[in-house]
Amino acid sequence: MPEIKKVLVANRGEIAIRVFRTCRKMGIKTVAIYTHADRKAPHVRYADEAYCITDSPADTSYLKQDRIIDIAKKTGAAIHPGYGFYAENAGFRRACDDAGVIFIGPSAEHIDMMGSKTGARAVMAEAGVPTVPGTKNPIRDIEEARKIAREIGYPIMLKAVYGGGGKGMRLVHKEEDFESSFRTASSEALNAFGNGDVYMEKFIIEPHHVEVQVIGDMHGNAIHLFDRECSIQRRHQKVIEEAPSPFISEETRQKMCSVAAEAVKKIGYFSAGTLEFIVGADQNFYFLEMNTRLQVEHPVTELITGIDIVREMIFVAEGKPLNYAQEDVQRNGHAIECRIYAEDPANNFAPSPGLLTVYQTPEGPNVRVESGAYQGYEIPLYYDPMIAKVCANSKTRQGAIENMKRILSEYMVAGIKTSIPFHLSVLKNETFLSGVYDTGFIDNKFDMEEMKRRENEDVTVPVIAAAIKQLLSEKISAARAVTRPEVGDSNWKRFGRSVNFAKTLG
Amino acid sequence: MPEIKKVLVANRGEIAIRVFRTCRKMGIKTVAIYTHADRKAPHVRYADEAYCITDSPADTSYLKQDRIIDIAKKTGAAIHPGYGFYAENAGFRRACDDAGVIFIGPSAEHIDMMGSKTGARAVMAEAGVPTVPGTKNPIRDIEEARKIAREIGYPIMLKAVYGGGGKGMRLVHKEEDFESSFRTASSEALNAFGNGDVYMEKFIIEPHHVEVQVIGDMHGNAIHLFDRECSIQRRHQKVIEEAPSPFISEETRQKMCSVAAEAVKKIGYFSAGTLEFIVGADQNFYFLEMNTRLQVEHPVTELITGIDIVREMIFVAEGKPLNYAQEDVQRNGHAIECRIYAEDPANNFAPSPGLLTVYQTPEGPNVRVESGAYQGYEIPLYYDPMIAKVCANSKTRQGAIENMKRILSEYMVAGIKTSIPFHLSVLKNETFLSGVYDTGFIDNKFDMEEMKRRENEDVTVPVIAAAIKQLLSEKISAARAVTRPEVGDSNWKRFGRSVNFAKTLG
Amino acid sequence: MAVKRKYFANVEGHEEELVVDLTEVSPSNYTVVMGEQEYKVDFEQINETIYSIIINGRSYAIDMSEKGDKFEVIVDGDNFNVEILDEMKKLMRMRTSSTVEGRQIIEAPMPGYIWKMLKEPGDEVKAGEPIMILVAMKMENEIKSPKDGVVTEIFVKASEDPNESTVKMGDKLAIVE
Amino acid sequence: MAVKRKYFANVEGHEEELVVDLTEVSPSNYTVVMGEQEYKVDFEQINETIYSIIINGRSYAIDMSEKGDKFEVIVDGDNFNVEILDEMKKLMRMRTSSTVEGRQIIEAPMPGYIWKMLKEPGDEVKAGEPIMILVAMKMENEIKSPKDGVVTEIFVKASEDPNESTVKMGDKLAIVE
Repeated sequence: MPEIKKVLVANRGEIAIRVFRTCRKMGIKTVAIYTHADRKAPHVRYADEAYCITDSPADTSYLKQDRIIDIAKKTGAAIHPGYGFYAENAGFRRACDDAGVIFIGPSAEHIDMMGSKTGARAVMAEAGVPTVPGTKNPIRDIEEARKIAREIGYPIMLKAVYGGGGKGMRLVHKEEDFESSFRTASSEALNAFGNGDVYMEKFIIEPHHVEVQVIGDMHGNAIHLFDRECSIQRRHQKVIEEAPSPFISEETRQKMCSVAAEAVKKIGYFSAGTLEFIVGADQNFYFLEMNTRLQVEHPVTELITGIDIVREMIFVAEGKPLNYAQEDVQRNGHAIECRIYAEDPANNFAPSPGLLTVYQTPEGPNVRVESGAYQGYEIPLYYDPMIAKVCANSKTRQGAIENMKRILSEYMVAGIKTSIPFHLSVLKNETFLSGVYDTGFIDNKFDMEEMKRRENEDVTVPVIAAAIKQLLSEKISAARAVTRPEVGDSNWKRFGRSVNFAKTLG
Repeated sequence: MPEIKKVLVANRGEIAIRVFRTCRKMGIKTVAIYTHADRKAPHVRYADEAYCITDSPADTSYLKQDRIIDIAKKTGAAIHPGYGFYAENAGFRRACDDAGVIFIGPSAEHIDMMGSKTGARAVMAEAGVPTVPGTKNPIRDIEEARKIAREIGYPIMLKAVYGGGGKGMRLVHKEEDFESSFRTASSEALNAFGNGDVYMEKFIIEPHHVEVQVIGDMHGNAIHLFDRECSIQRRHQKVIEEAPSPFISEETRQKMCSVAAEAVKKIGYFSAGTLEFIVGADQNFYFLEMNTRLQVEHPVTELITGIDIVREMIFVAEGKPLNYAQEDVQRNGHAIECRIYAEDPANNFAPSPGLLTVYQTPEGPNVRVESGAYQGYEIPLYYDPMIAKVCANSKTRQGAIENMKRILSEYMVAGIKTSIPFHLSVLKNETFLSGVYDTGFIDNKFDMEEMKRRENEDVTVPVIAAAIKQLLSEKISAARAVTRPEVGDSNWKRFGRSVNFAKTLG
Repeated sequence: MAVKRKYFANVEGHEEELVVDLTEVSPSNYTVVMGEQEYKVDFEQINETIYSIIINGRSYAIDMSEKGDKFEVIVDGDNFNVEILDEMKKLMRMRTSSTVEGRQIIEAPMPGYIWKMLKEPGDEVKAGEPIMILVAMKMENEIKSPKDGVVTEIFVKASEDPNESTVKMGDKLAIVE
Repeated sequence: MAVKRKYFANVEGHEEELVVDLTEVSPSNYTVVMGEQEYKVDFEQINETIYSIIINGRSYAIDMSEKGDKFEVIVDGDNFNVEILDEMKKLMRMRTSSTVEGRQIIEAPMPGYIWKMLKEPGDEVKAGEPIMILVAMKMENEIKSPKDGVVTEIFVKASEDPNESTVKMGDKLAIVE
């Protein structure tokens, strides 16, 4: 593989800039792509070269495979896909290969392999990674099924093979309920879907979403970079992540991380990837799926290991061996990431695009900000509402939380609403502070109303501020009126005229 | 000592904010003081309370001892002096004690003790710290002097007791030159100052300025937090610092740091302090002076040790023991600080105050920015021109330098000139990159002209940019001319009128 | 000569109307009397929407936007909607406020584009029934009728091409009567 | 209809005058011909002084300030002073440039305040001799005469109180003839 001297990021916003930062540090030239709508996005200016991939402002899509690969070919750049868009797209990867363009990511085969959840689970089970116990085959013999259920361990979930929407599902807590639950589930399924087939799966109590960062090279080396806790989710989207997980025990961590690294080595995976696990209250963990890309939340891992994952991805894509053996990877302290969205948390997280009239990112110690915005930037309507990621780190989890509070208190954004107040509420939540929270956190442990409630009900300060502002505005209008040529006109006439003017505008 | 619940910082700008940051993290309330000229400075908004200490805009001084202590008393705040102003002022410390206000810093006795350089050297010599060998007594007996010179070791420097400006000074490289050098120095001194007395001191070849951060508590504990290299100085002012020193050997570091911690313990010093050493090319080190305050460059030490020095100072002032024993202090990686001044490096570092029309601080990994400015801020004329400190860290020195280049390349400042181009030149300088540079670096190893020289002599880009801007400006004026009521007037008449208007304004 | 004003302040979610006696002592320095309390206020604008306000020594960095007589003020993360009226405006407001009840103007709650139109002028609608769909940042948002009634006017066109149907926050979308 | 302009550009420190043929293709898109070369330029203003300029695919974030026909342009840390004239202005410049030689207006090289006055109107000065002292950020800066001559006018007053003698960058300080 030739050396990579230029990198095109087939992406936008903060992740494009994040990849460019590593390139700039390494002395690698950078290429940005952009749509008409994104002409003023900061990644366009950050790169050494920039190419528009749309023909008109009406087209806001970044999915321009041929054009992107063509630009990479012409400029002599390798392609980093970021996350989303062409990340985890085996077809794009193959097209790069066909065009002789280096793709900074895993092979098409591995992307395909992990693209199907059931396929991925089969491969990982084969490679020795535990998956959620159960059987996908319909239950035919109740005695046989009862025996399997006993092996899996209660509680178990019965699910209709052709089901959906909660119909034909039954949670079974103990063996004596098994038979009756099976009968009702099966009959419900028959009535609802015309087929009574039912299968069973272990039911995970208080499930945690914990993932393991891995990276492999083309020489058969693969290591893990420890775990991340990602259980704080809203509408199945992660909003706060931390490394390491405060919930899992050292023993679980050791097992989970090494089983992940071993499996990755076994399947010959190279570049960065993430194994997502579901972990029960009992610390048992089960493989869910593998993401064959750089994750949004990779910075928390970088903060606790000191390893630049993008840099390693570039080396691996050049065919070089990893710079680290497993024993070189040390954990150091704790890191938390808050995703800052252009959303109004007090209004059911409605999108809040618009012009950033004020944008000051936090400074000081133990901060990492990856942002795709600047003062004066108009956040476009057409893309993901995440405008920045903010990370805090410290020696301890408590220190990282204290730092994050300080950091978010310095983040000044005006012109749009952001999810910052939501994050500040989570950082004060007792369940969050305890470190033992599961994916039901927002639904069960977090009070949305609490967030909207004011810290301070006293209206003195806002009233004084508004009154003075009103006085100043009156003085400005008065001064303007005096300098107008139409001073002689009566107020009523002038009022009438401005109304007419407004109408012709409308 | 009672618990500290509120802190007044008797300072301004970045250091006030830096102290407030730690307070905010610790849940301690904060009090800012400000002059009329500093009403819009960012530290005023960062604090929970703010008090003006001047009576009119004409008074720009922060030296208002009685008023400051009075505010601290009324608000129930302890005082942190920052650096400069009342830091290292024993009188101020005593006044705090008399008023019953906690001072977050060392005792008045220790401030006094270190206030005189000769006194400090005597105390430190007594405590076992090496000082520059020599004798302050005038040489009377040449034979005796020759003997002492032999003990000190050549080269030695002869200096006029009442001298200055280089007169009556002689550098002596070997013993056979001693007598003649002494005679010429003495006679020169007699002619110049009316007194021929001459003393001698060891001459340090290629001197390095290396300092050791220490901190002690009121219980007799004292530790060091390793060393900093501060040899890059301009007009005797530090501009770039790094931790640890790339020049001293591990053996020297071990000796220097432990001798410093031991001495501090011996004299019973508490709070943060710094021992400045001069280190020769031969790795021998000699105590110069002790700073009894928080230094500008303390963040590099915080970055490599993970210890918040301000937090420890607050604990110590509360009478608590240090949170760390010496063996808890681990070095981790390398950190560099660049001081960003409002100065024009291409114009002999002339001050460049003014309005910050654009101010975007760098983001991403491995950055620490402590700044006292914001977009829209007008940097006042009356204070120190340092507007920010930027730190970069990494596992290795080379990594920290690469990070710093990336970081400075993202720093966007318009409206004033800054020292950023100077820093970027130093970061490319071969002597700097080698890690072996002494206090003569800027004079001997750095080419000021090199810095002014352009990276790129091609004028295509600036000419195209300016031409398009000219076209746009012409279009705007044309549009304005069309909408004017006086379209009928001849250009000449209009020109005449605007000149008259300008005159009445003047 | 000191400038003086008497204002009436209403804060959304608070029943009581506050009377504010405001005196400009010098540029950027004010005395405010509210209820029994007197406040010394130092008021400075920092940039487009950020103000530094020091009230009896307490320092606030507040974010404030003005829309006519209404002010959105954010203090330490808390959001307040404040209306400030002088005596004249207060009188006018009392006279007119009771007449517009039956007619509801629907405004865009956020910037976006109108992706789909579900009703036409003349259609009957129930309260809560969607009239159109506004898309912002890939998310669909139903624009619902605030009351039972008839859609009398629609001010916007729907289009799948965002450029043909972009709306700003506060743009009039429709009227239900 | 495409807007076209022919400009003459002079860059400080460069002898050669450049001829720039500029065509506005569409808002923010330009074609520039200089020498034998043609450049496709995409030009966008980002904020007060930062511009994003893409020239034949190369992306630049430049800082540009305008003073009349002079532009200070910073590209990748390099500073350029560029003067852009059209044919008319170029002609006028050629006619007048030779007449102002003898009279030198001294302007403030930085903002600060005039702390001390060393000369009075009527005094003779040598080139390099200080006329007054301007203090900025605690540092004294001598304002020197650019030539041998006589101080004919002084526009500022000195004072130790900064508020009474503040000057902005570019303020006229004195004239030496």
